[in-house]
Amino acid sequence: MDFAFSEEQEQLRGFAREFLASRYDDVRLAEIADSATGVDEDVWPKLASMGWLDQDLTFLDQAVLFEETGHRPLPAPYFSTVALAAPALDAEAGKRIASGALRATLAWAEPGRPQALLDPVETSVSGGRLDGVKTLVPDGAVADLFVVVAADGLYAVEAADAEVTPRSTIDGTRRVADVRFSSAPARALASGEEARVLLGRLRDRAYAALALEGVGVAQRALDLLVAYAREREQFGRPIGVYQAVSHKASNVYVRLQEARSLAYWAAWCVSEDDEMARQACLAAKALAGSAAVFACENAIQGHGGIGFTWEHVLHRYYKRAQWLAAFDGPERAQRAEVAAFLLD
Amino acid sequence: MDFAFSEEQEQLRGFAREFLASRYDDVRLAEIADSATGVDEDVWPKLASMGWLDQDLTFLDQAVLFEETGHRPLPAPYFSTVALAAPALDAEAGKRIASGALRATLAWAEPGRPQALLDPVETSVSGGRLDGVKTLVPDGAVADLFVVVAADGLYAVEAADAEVTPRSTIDGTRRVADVRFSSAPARALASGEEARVLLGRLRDRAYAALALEGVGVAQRALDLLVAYAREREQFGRPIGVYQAVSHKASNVYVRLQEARSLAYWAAWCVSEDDEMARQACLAAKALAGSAAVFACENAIQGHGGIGFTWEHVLHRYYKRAQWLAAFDGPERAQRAEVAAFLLD
Amino acid sequence: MDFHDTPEEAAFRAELRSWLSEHWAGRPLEGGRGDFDALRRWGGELYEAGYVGLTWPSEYGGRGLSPTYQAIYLEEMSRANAPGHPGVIGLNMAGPTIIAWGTPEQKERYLRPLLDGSEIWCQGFSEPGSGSDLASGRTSAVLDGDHWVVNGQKVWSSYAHKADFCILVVRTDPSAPKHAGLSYLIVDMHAPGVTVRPLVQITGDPEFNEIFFDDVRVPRDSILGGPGDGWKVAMTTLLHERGTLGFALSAELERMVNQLIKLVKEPGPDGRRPADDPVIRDAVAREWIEMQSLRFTNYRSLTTLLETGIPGPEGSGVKLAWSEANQRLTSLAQSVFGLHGLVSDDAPWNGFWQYWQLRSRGNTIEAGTSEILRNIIAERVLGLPKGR
Amino acid sequence: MDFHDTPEEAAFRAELRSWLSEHWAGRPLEGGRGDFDALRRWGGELYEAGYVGLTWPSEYGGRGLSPTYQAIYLEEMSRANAPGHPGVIGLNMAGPTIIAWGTPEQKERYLRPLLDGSEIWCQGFSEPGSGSDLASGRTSAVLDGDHWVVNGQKVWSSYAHKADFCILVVRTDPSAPKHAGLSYLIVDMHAPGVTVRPLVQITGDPEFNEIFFDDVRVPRDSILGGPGDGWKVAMTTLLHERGTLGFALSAELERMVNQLIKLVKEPGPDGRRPADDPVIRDAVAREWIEMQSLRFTNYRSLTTLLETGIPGPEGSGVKLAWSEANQRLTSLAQSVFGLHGLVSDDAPWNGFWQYWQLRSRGNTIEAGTSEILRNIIAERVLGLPKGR
Repeated sequence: MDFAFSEEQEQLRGFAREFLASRYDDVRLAEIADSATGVDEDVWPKLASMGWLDQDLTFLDQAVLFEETGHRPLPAPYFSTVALAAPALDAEAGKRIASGALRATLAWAEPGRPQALLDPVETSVSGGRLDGVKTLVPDGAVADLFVVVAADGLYAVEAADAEVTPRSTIDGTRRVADVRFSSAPARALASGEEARVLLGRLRDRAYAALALEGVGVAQRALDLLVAYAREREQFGRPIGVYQAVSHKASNVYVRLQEARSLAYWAAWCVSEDDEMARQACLAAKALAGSAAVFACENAIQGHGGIGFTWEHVLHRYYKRAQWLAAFDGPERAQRAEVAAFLLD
Repeated sequence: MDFAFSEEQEQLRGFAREFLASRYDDVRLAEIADSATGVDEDVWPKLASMGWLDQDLTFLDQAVLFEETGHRPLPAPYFSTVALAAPALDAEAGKRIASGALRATLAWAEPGRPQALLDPVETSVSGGRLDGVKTLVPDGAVADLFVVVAADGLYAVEAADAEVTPRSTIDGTRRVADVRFSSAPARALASGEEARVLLGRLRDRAYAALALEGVGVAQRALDLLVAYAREREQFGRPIGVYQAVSHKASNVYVRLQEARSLAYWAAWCVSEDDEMARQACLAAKALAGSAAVFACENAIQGHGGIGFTWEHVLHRYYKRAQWLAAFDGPERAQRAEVAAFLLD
Repeated sequence: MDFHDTPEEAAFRAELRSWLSEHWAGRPLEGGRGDFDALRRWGGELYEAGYVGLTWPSEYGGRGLSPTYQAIYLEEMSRANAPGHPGVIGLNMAGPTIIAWGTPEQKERYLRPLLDGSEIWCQGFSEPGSGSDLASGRTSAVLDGDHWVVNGQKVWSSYAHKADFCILVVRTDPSAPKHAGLSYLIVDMHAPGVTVRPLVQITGDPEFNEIFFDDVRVPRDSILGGPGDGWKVAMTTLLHERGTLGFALSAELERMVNQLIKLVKEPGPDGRRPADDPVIRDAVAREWIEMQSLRFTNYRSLTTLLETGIPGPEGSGVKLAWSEANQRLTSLAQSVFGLHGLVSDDAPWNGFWQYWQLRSRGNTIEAGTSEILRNIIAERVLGLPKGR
Repeated sequence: MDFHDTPEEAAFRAELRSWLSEHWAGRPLEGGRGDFDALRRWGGELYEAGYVGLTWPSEYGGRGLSPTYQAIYLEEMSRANAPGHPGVIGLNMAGPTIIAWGTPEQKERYLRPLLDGSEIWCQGFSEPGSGSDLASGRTSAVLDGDHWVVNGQKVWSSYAHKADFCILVVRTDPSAPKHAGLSYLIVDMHAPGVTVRPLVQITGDPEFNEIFFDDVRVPRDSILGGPGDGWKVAMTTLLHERGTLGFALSAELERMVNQLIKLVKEPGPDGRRPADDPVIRDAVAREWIEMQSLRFTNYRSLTTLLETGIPGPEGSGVKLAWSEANQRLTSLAQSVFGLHGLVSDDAPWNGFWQYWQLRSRGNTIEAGTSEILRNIIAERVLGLPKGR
């Protein structure tokens, strides 16, 4: 039983935290979130050169990066490429990703149909050509390649062969796109049962990654709350002396630690392909999503009016927290699946 | 729009409060709750002589008494006789009730079947003889007469013609009984659609009465919490100065007021046979049940260890609160019915 | 106890309902980012029809009706999904304070244009350093001949960018104890030295503002009460703000519950009908019950007001409970379609709910934070010892 | 990061599991009202089998294993639904304090009988007037020749009615500042002048006690640390109480979650299967997730303990979160069958859940109220300023 990251992983964490903090202070982050694309176009080659996109990173190495890119959001399709798309791609594509030449994402949801990753889809392929309409594709407007879920398997389609309509979400640094494929040349990645298993693994991985991001988000919100409660005075004393404030911070701390424990468990299960991976990832996604939302809401409340302004960075985290919590269905959807494991 | 009780009703309230407080201080109440029957045998004639059992009391008059018998529990089958049974009985029986000669209750639930008041039952009547097994009959061991729900209507059966097995509940002053009827002589009270409507009205009335009791319970719990928070000192100051305590009291106050508002609305709807009666009673029962539980739990917590002792009166209220909340199914059962009104 | 409308109340309700169906029905739903000029015209229409200042004395342009009529007005407006008069600060804060403290000249000058929407008011109470601690404000006014010279900064002032006048709490005697050194001025927002800077909220809307006062000269008689009365006058304002708030809030919650019901009964962007999910049904029922409980709590408070002239204490929790209910409700609505609910341009299920979900986070901060309101209930209603 | 047992840990786990299946399986479930003598014998069996004092140094009768083994022990005990050793105060509070502060003679005298269950301990920390404010205790001890003469009253002492010894915090120097005047004695519960009065809880169980000390003579050397060290020694005790608590709590919660799952999967007294209700399914899943989160939080805290010798701060919230989870869970279980759930003699669904639902209300009070624990996290973990 060892619940610690390795020394190398902790070094990676320290480096990532420093890199992200220096590159994206709160002002810069706001600028990017409010920009036309919501993406820092220049950072991708740097990620490649730092090795963040390497194929030989384990999921636990990546876990450190997911947590840190929640603590200080990285405005780039890192989650989409690394968590959603890469595991479905071949080694050749992996090399292109590692070199910074390829950004990819996953297209699964379809308009007017249940949106969850494991729900059936209509998109079909015939004669190597793919037809279908996808929605809610994360980072869809900046991806070079789509991993597309079709009725009979997974396919790779070049972005150049698709019609992409960017859609903004409340989180400016994590937008989505509608994508239309009309007889798009498609390369088969997996089919039948293999595709089903792969998709399940993709989802587990995505859930774990989002849970880790959520932990980073909640940690930053707590950091901001605690700092403010120490310095802001009301009625002649720092507001942190009032239990109405300090107990909020304690509650956030407890939820954050719970979320972190589940997120690390989920990450380990994914990396080990453990038999509890599915339940761990469902649990982590459900709890970390709500913990991140809870942390941000308490931090906003603790800040009073100033925490409710566009100028303050808190709402950026709050919106990211909502994004994480909403992905692939809200908390109660994950709980319904957990219940099926326990009760059926 | 007038949301006040009449002057006469407020006088009745004042009188009831005084009567109950002087007759049942916390020590006496505990003695009765822990006694063999959980009932004060001597009080029933007094209730009759005070006019509490009169047929001409309106439901709003009774509402005052239900609230006060929650604030200071009355260990007698008042709720069973007045709310559950009397409305199904004829004027003759009403006279006997008013004179103190008749205590009655309602027998509906059956073992191994859904327990709610409007669920179908198996008990049947043939040739004026009733056969069936009932459970969860409130005050069943001290009633002289049962109003029995059978498959084709409502019947009156004398207790002498039934086999009654007392069962204790966690609330010592509100016990239940199992009742077996074997060819018991039964007098028809209502049948078919008339019985269905009557049963619905009985349930509405019972819900409103329990909601009112819940309001009384919550009020007493709050009273105890506030008094304790004023006098008990920790770290050199009364604990009421700490927001961890004072905000608990505020939260209880808010929930209590919400519950009281719904309980009064429900009472008025019952008394007016208003078209919103069903929804109002469902809402009041759901909210007041949980508000009473919430108030007691917060009061226990605010008292610390002493609130967790058998000696302190709080647990009597807590157990009553649980009884009210559990009657005819928990809060979520009432919400499910409300949802059907709103969404179907 | 009688919840039926009296014949007069019923007539008023019917009249208003029919007026609304004629004048309002069919207009598009406002997502909270309405066109202010349109709102102002709408306020004028309401005034012309006799629906503004219902409870004000007729000598000041009101109709002298009991607060019950105001409650009926708010309920019917909400059920018709109609927006309110935009002069809320004037109607709920400045107006009642002027009626209570103003000179005959001030009443003559200010009340009528406030009712018909031709003059808009804002308030200047909070300061960047003061937050919930109103009496610690530092914006100063110094007498210079016939004028007060005002310097300082206020925040969280809604409508300031549209306002013609501001009710402003200033420190006029720095040597007096905290509360005693305050006065209460009426300031012309068009005067030289007044600068308004919008404060953009997390919704993206510049709903509130900062106001900067830089040597602003205010006529000496533009004061409510006397110098040093500022705290007392401000308490009148806040009492009225909170006093009339309850019905507006439960009416607003009723509107939101109705929107929620509409939302969950229709198939959404993922083809599902949320009302088929028992967990969502349970949550919707909870909010409907909560809304009714607040509505009837307002009625109870109103009954006490009608009987005694003072609103019942039970109303003091309404804002607290409403704010949390509105937060739960809007979060529920936003969550029913998962990520679809966060796509910004995916109307109708998004623009409306995204805006109100984010906006709701301000509900527990504005007009008395929930922490302060819990203190107030504990100390003033329950009589617990003061924590500070 | 590696959650697999090491081969040694796996062997220990397998051995314990097989031992339990042989020695425990098949006995009836304890409803919390067990037969104490049976429990005591069970404690002796556990000791003989080598499962008591796993982490204690071998020189004191322990096995000198890492805390991981204690965690495995607690998990397996819980999964087998087996009750723990009854000497919990001795094992978790008195023992570690004696190891840290005791003289060689004290260690020799007290530790072994504490492990094998032959001597039971209780603690005397709280007093009627002191509650969460431990340092305000007034029970006194005055030196009289070779004895301390103890007078006063303690409350909330579990096992006092069964105990042979008491770890007792007393005031030995009334003139010293609050914390500095305390000392820490070992008191023979069979000594003249010691009276134990059971305090019946809301469950009906006399689980805790009051202890009265009336001129009780305690040998002068029955002290841990020196006179005036009482506060420091007591902090050691509480550190150990809380340090080892986490795994016991999450293991207990796992047991309760498993009972809950069992409950809802079977048809109840009303013929329904609660697991068919999606609202109940949602709630059950929530508690399972909560339980796992606490379990793994303990593992994280343990990892830090193994690496640094000090438990990680993340463990400080476990008791807080556990207590509330246990309250939610037991209330849910009790509510699934409505009024059936409140009938006292309607086993199996009632006795167990009624007891534990009521018992759970003490969880947020005992061993540090939730209010105090939130203060501690705010001040010691988050570094917020002290509120008092």
